[in-house]
Amino acid sequence: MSEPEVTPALAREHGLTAEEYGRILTIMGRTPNRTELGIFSVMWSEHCSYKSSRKWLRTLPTTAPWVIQGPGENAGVIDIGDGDAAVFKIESHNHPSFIEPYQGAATGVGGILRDVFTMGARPIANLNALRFGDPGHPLTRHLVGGVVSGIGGYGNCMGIPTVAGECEFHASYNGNILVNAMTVGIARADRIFYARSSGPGNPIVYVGSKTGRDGIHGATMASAEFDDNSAEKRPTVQVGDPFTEKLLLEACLELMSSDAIVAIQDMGAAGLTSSSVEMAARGGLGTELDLDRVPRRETGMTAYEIMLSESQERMLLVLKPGREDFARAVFEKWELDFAVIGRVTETGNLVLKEGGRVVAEIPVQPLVDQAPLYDRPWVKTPERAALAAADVPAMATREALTRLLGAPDLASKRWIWEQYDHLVMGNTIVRPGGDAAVVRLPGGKGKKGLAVKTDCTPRYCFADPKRGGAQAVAECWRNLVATGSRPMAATDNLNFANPERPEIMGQLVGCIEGIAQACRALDFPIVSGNVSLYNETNGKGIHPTPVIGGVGLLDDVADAVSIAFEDAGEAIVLIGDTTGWLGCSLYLSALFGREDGAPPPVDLAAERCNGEFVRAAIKARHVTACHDVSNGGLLVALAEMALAGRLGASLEGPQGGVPAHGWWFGEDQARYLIATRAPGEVLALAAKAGVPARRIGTTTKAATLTGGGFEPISLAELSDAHEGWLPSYMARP
Amino acid sequence: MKARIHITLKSGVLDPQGKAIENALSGLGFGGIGNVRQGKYIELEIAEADAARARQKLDDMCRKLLANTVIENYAIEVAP
Amino acid sequence: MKARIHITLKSGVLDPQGKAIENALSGLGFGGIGNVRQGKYIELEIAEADAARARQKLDDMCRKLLANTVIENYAIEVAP
Amino acid sequence: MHAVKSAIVVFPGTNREHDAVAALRAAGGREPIMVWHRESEIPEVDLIVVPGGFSYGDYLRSGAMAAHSPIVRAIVERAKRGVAVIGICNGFQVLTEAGLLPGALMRNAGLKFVCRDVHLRVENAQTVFTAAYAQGQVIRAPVAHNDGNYFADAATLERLEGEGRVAFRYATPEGELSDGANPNGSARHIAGVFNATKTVLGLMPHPENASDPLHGGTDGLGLFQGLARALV
Ligand SMILES: Nc1ncnc2c1ncn2[C@@H]1O[C@H](COP(=O)(O)OP(=O)(O)O)[C@@H](O)[C@H]1O
Ligand SMILES: [Mg+2]
Repeated sequence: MSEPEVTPALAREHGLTAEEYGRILTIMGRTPNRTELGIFSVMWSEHCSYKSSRKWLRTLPTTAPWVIQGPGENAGVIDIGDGDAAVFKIESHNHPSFIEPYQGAATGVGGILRDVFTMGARPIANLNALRFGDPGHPLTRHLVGGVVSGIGGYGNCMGIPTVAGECEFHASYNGNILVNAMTVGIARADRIFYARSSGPGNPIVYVGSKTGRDGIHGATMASAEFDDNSAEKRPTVQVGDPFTEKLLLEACLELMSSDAIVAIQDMGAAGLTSSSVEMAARGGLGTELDLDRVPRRETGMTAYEIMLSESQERMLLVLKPGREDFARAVFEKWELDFAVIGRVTETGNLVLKEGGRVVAEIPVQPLVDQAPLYDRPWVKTPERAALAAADVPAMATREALTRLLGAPDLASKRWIWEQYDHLVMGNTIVRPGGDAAVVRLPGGKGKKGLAVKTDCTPRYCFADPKRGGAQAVAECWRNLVATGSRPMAATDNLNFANPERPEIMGQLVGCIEGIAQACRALDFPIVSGNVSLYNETNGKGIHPTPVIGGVGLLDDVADAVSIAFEDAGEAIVLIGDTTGWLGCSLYLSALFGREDGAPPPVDLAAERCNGEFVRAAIKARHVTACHDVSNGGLLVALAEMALAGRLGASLEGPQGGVPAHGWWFGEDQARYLIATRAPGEVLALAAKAGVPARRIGTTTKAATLTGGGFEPISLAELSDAHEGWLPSYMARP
Repeated sequence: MKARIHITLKSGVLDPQGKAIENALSGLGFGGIGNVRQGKYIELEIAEADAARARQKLDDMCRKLLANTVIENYAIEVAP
Repeated sequence: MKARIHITLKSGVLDPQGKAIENALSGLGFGGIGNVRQGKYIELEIAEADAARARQKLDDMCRKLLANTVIENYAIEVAP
Repeated sequence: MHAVKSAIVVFPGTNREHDAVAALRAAGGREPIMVWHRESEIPEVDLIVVPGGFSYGDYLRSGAMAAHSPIVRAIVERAKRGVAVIGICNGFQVLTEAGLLPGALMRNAGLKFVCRDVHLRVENAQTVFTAAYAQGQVIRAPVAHNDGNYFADAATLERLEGEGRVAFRYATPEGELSDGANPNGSARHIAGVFNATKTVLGLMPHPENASDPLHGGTDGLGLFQGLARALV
């Protein structure tokens, strides 16, 4: 078969710059053939090499005594005591989901699940962070419907509960939606599997689905900007097969309970290429693959296609010698393909053979280590002036609250999570709809559980990347605390526009700086993550969206609290300082269409201090319900607690001279609302700890919000606004 | 006029359903079955007397809603 | 030999998918569409030279697995 | 003391088998025996559970492929001998596809997967499955399915009603039947049905996910406790 000749032009078509191609020529000492060029291009794509972000990612705090594995493996691993480990990561599937929402989102879930179970963990919770365009944009409804059913379709079939996430709308995502999926799994701390090859001569084994011509060049597509011709890139979308993935999960975990595996890695973006190269590179070894033995579902596939295929539901394993038959029996039991396709070598080269002939040979270390690393120029986002409350129009409290609760960003996302099986496995203790979700560890042994949530406020990040980055971490951390858990570690999904524009690069740098600062201050290391750049169409970029996915630990899930008011006659206590910060608030954007002003400052010392106080109060069983105060401010949080518990509240008016709209809707950080039967004790403890706390009202049987200096508001009316928006939006043709 | 629309996965696109059906059939003892592909079949009535115009409209409907041309092909038949 | 199988809901069995398509089409401004029904379409190859025998086998496959005759009808075409 | 012996059948793609184990444990039964679909024999037990999930991915039709596996032939045999069989969610779909229970489970009327708590009215408390409940009692348990829209022709529905074979109906918390309380469009709000001898039950809701105080309710546990008591 005649292969096209490799030229600088072909290299350019593969997304390689002239400089990068020059470097390839130096490494190879000759002109590469097309297969070799393809391998370089995917390994050096933004998606696989992190060439624009690597320099900055290194500044993130990634260690702590409880961190077993930080970034660099398939997923991060933390020690959660008693020999248990939590394994988790977040990943984006933005571009494919825009092109084919159902399959794009579904395969995104499949990919992140494999990242987690490849480390020996059984997945116990899925999360999803979604960002869509303006609800009025002609594509939005179709994208929401497809993405949500795709996420559900995959996770539900796998039998992993999807328990938390977020979903927001903004015109900046009109041409570039964000679909970030996170999986959390559980393993034994001494049974973690890594993607580090060892033992020259050891067999390399392919398991899972057969290889087809799926998604060839998917990894480079994920690193390319959209233009009006992107329709032509369409066939690169893959179809997911969750049933096969379920079998793969069970088969891998079964084999992992033996001692047969040396190393294992899923075939994700860049498929067989990245999995074989990365395993070899981590072990400082070489790999020889016989492509004739790769199971395939189409005929006539070239080496290039086999190496670059992104067919889903596949894994690459290095086995201990002599354990092939044992492993084969496990995979055959689960009716999956199993093939020994090569062996680990000492040469340090990736050698591909076809028909006994070498068709590609690349030195592994330079392929990985000499991947380009860019220090892209960046400019700092100009600082905005703070907005005085007096410069923000006031609206009657009742009208403002009703409209906010029915605004797309704050409206209930029940329509979404009811399409997700959030109960399978029988361990969902705090369901979606509040702050973090809480899942108990499986096996019915202990009482331990994990709190999980993703968060980001792109509005803030756009206004002030550093503050926004810190706020995303703080809000995620706070959501974990609000259930009573101890925040342990996080994963991050950095979604940005084109990094070759200095102002976008400035957003990336700023957000990472803020994230790093907050993670340090809160002892909340980043143990895994993903970067998605070029989320830009015809020069229009998304708001910077660094999504933080957090995991917290509960020693006893029976201690967990939800946001729902439990009983009438309980005191409602506000923790944290309220200045009435309306700059960049949802009040401003949802009600007045304005996104001006500086976002609220993030005082990390106060975050930590207030959060530790709240967690201790929950642990001491003083707290019957707890909710962090974020988007929409105090009255929105309070209304959500009332709606969840079907109880009303009688409220005090604004305090400390703060104007009403600032008091009720301002977005000062580091705040929580708690309900308690022991207000005296709570307030005394807060005073002792130096934590600002004041009683702002009492829960009531009557289903209204009264007092507070505003017209009484019935919960029924609020509920209609809150629950009604998304279903009626989606029901429109 | 009556119309029939067949929507099938493009060749080369993975068809997990077809594959599963093939396995199940062989499990039931039906031998010699291969290349099973599952698609969708839609019947409808369209108030349009002119076959060419009906076909045109149906084509539009397929591209806009019924098929996802990223991964699917469609075929239209009209029967007066 | 190639075979095509159409599996459709029995008349009298409500077809919410068909209804949804009908509504969506009219929402998109396609007028005059009615009686939309959605079914399944299966293509396969069967190693059987005799058309009658192939049809017999396919009929068996439909009754045993491919269709649920409580709610569905099926139709078989074979093309040599 | 004799405790109920149960077997839980696991197909490729089954995913709620451990939820069923937990409920049977909580109900005081013996540790259930897990039976892999490839086995053609089922151990001698008092109760066979076909749990929820997506057997064979639910490709083609929910439950269709599992219904034709050899193990289901063994289940049918056992059911004919009077052994109690319960099919939950996908298990219900399997049992209808296998002909052990009448009717079919079609795509939800809303065309979406639905996972939420529902209320169920106990329509016949005179069976081994429902003995722990009172006639007309309303219990709360979640559903989680794509295809739970129960269909049977008019004659079959009449027969089921006449023979007391409707086990549960979707209802409001007060026990009223309303379309709003029916999560999937099921005919006559039917959530579960018995076979003619009332030794086989199929139901779409998940009592096993309402069997632990930490689930937010234990209304489903009664079903397993009732079985544990009735079958020893
Ligand atoms: N896409 C989604 N998938 C699952 N749950 C979601 C999704 N979007 C929102 N939720 C749930 O809705 C609730 C409110 O979400 P959000 O407004 O992001 O909370 P917060 O303001 O506390 O960050 C949370 O329980 C969240 O997990
Ligand atoms: Mg929150």
